[in-house]
Amino acid sequence: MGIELIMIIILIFILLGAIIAVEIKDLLSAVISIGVVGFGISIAFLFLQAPDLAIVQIAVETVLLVLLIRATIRRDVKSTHSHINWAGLICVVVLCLALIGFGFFAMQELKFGEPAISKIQAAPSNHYLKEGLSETGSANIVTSVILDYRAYDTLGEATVLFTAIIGALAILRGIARKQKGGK
Amino acid sequence: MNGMSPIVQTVARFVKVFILLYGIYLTLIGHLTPGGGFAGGVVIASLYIMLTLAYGKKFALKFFPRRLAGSLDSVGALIFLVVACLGFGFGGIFFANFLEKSYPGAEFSLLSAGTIPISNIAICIKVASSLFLVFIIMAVARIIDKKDGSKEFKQDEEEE
Amino acid sequence: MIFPLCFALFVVGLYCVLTKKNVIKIVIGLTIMEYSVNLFLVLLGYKKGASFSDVQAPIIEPVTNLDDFFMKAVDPLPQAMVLTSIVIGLGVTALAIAICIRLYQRYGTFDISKMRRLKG
Amino acid sequence: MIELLPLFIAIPLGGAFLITLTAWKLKRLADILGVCASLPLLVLALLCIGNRGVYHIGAFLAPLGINLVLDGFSIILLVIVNVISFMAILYSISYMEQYTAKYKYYALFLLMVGGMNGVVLTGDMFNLFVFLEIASIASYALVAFGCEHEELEASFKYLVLGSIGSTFILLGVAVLYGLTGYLNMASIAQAVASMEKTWLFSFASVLFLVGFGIKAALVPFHPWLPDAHPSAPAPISAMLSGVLIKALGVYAITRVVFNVLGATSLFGIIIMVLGVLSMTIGVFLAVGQWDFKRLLAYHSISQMGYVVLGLGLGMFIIANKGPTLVAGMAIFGGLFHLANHAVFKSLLFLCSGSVEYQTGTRQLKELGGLQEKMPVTRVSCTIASLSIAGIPPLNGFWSKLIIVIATVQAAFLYPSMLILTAITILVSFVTLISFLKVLRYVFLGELPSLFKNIKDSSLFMCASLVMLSLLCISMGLLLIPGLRSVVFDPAVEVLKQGLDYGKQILTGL
Repeated sequence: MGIELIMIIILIFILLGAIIAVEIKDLLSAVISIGVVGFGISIAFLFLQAPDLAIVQIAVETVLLVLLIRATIRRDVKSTHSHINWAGLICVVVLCLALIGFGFFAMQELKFGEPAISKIQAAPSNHYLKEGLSETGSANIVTSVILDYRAYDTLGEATVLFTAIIGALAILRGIARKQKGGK
Repeated sequence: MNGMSPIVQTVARFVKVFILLYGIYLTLIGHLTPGGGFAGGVVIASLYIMLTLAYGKKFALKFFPRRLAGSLDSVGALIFLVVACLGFGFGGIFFANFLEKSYPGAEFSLLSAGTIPISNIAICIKVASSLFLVFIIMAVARIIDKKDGSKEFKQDEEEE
Repeated sequence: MIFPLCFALFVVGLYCVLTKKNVIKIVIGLTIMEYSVNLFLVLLGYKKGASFSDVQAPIIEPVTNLDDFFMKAVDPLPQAMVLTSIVIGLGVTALAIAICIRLYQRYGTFDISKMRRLKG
Repeated sequence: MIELLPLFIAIPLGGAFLITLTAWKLKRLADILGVCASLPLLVLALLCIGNRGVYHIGAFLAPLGINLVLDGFSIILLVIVNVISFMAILYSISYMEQYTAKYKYYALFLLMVGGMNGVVLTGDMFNLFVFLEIASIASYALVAFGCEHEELEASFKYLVLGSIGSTFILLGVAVLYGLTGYLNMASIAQAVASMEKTWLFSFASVLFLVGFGIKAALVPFHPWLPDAHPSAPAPISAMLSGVLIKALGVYAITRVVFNVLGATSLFGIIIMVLGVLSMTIGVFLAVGQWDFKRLLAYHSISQMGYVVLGLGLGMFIIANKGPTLVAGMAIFGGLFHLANHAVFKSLLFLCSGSVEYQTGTRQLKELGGLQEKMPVTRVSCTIASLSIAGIPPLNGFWSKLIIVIATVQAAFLYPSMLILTAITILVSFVTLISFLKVLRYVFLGELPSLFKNIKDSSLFMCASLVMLSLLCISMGLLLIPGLRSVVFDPAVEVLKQGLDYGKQILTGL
């Protein structure tokens, strides 16, 4: 009983934070409520026995908040109430409701407590748990999965961060075009 | 961006050593306890961001200049790729964990997991320098409101 | 009951991205969608024991004996996936914020309806 | 040959890291590193035609670690990706002189090529998502490389839609993992074959269709493409519409639907409808365009409709246990058109780039009479326009013909297919009209005064234009020996196998 109730409380707390972040007029308070959502999720990770993720989530969340506030602080313009095109809004709301309905109906099948690996013995995670220590020598099975069993993923992930940084540098450079001056 | 009040600066100077140690601890102990390259790198990146906020841009750039951050970023990624290709050389397979792993009695010692600590360190360097680079680029880029209302975008030292 | 709630968070993010006019709000919507998928992944891997002590993080201390560790430990694979996807989310958001700053510099506003230079 | 598979990812990533480390001081080093990273890739891709194999990374067997799979279908994409990227790098040596920070452009370009190679080769669902994310982030940054008003806004719209697509794909991978407990495509295929199809399974397939549909710019999700492609620098828009929407979009849809989720007739119908919609709406939007690159962008949507129609038809017939010959013909038509479209669309974008490089404008109304001034661009542009419109000797005609024949043959079984043939012929006719308009306005007519002194573009740009047009001609007349038997037939076999692709991979190809 315990863990399910706690998770539902945390999820409702996060959902409220997200709805506030979406609907509030002032930009800075929207950014702050995103912080609320992020830290709520890192607490959820702790309850779900994922300490690795909780540390990374808190640290990444602070860096993200600093970046977001940096982008909005000097330009703290209230999101002006421009005209809402009702047609677009209605079809988006209908699309979201359809998605929610389909998702809720389809997700009944996933039981919270029984992961797929407990039903299927040949799943790779069972192997990781059994022979992780002996094969990779690392006691933290998550690190052994990241850096040894699926190290190729982490190479891809390091490249993603590298691409994002080089892309951000390329966009934020001072003068973009030389003499031609473009169109 | 010229730094905050002296109270913040003294606290930052005091706390700075502990955060750096904690980041390095997280990286090196990554394969024994929760932590690892990502967490350590992001903690060290947030240390530099804190120093930049506390002491202002000029001090932080002298402490960790932009050029060094850029090259450290690619050096970290290159080390990770070289470790992978070394596996190609020694173990014959691309990402083979070729170093000696669990020699007897090394169950939970620091160097017990072959290439995992090395990759952890490479990822820590990479994540720390790239996040600091992004913050410095965004903090440095001041937008100067020109008379005619259009905003001119000025980077400080252009490396063109 | 928990998975649909997590999916509802995803749809809140999608709604925010599709309807909001402010550029920063769109970036916030993207972050909410990233967070909800990460949470969904970790929820998939949880193994419910009788009480709190019956469930354990996938980390072997010198004291734990191996066979009941296998019964109690949570699934490590989704955690590895989420670690990667958190940093991917950070990368995409950093790039999006860089573009927003440059857009603000070029157009002078964060409102996407005023940025209608593109035709068609 | 199989041991060299990881080089397809190691070389571009290593090249990109080296370029950012060393090339900011001396300008020429970036060009040299760029070319000498993409040349071996081209040679490697041509080398691995005709053989197949599985490479287990880190010496862990199939479900444990990640494996790279080289079979007929991924060979075609590998060859296309590396040929077009070599041509684009050659082209951009002189085209990118008008931008600053050229070494960042080369680093991002090589990362995009590495990402696409990773997507095409991988045999693991989550790895497909990670490398898809690398290629997409590199292309978001490259679209906004010029930092002009339109480019920034187009790149922001592309980023928003692209990351919605990626999040849908990640949610699909998560749901599949929740259902089967595996991440490896082959093991998922086996688990799915023995699992009864619940609502959650169709929910996952809807997520995949939406996610990859956004990446492939099929009609309901296409708004980002007509803005992103014209505002990108010319070699990047050539790569984007020539290769990126194919490797990330169409390859991923076919691989996931054919080999992982199992082709059902409902999938076939949905994909065929998407193809027909993209064809018609793309071409009718394209007719009214006066901006050279925007017209080409709308045409890529309609040509992608052809490819998706061919593959959807093949899937529909396989799912209904129809004659496998007709299904093979439809899939072959789709794949052949995919290859042809990559060649002539990137050639068209490179021609528009060289026209814009010389005259500085893309509006068809302001151009005219460039035929004497720019002979190389004129010849290659005419070749490409005729082949996209489907004029007999050139390659566009053959692949459209095969698709039309496949629809006619399918019409014997399901009479409703005749509408498809009619639509295909009508759309290729409208394409012909709009490309004659392009040729008329850009090259014929009188020369406006201010273009008096322009000369043809520099050596590197002309070299890549000539090479691509030669490729266009040779693929058309099937001069390349064994083009069909060596390259395309194994690909058709792979797709026809469907779900027992997984058994083959696990038992070692």
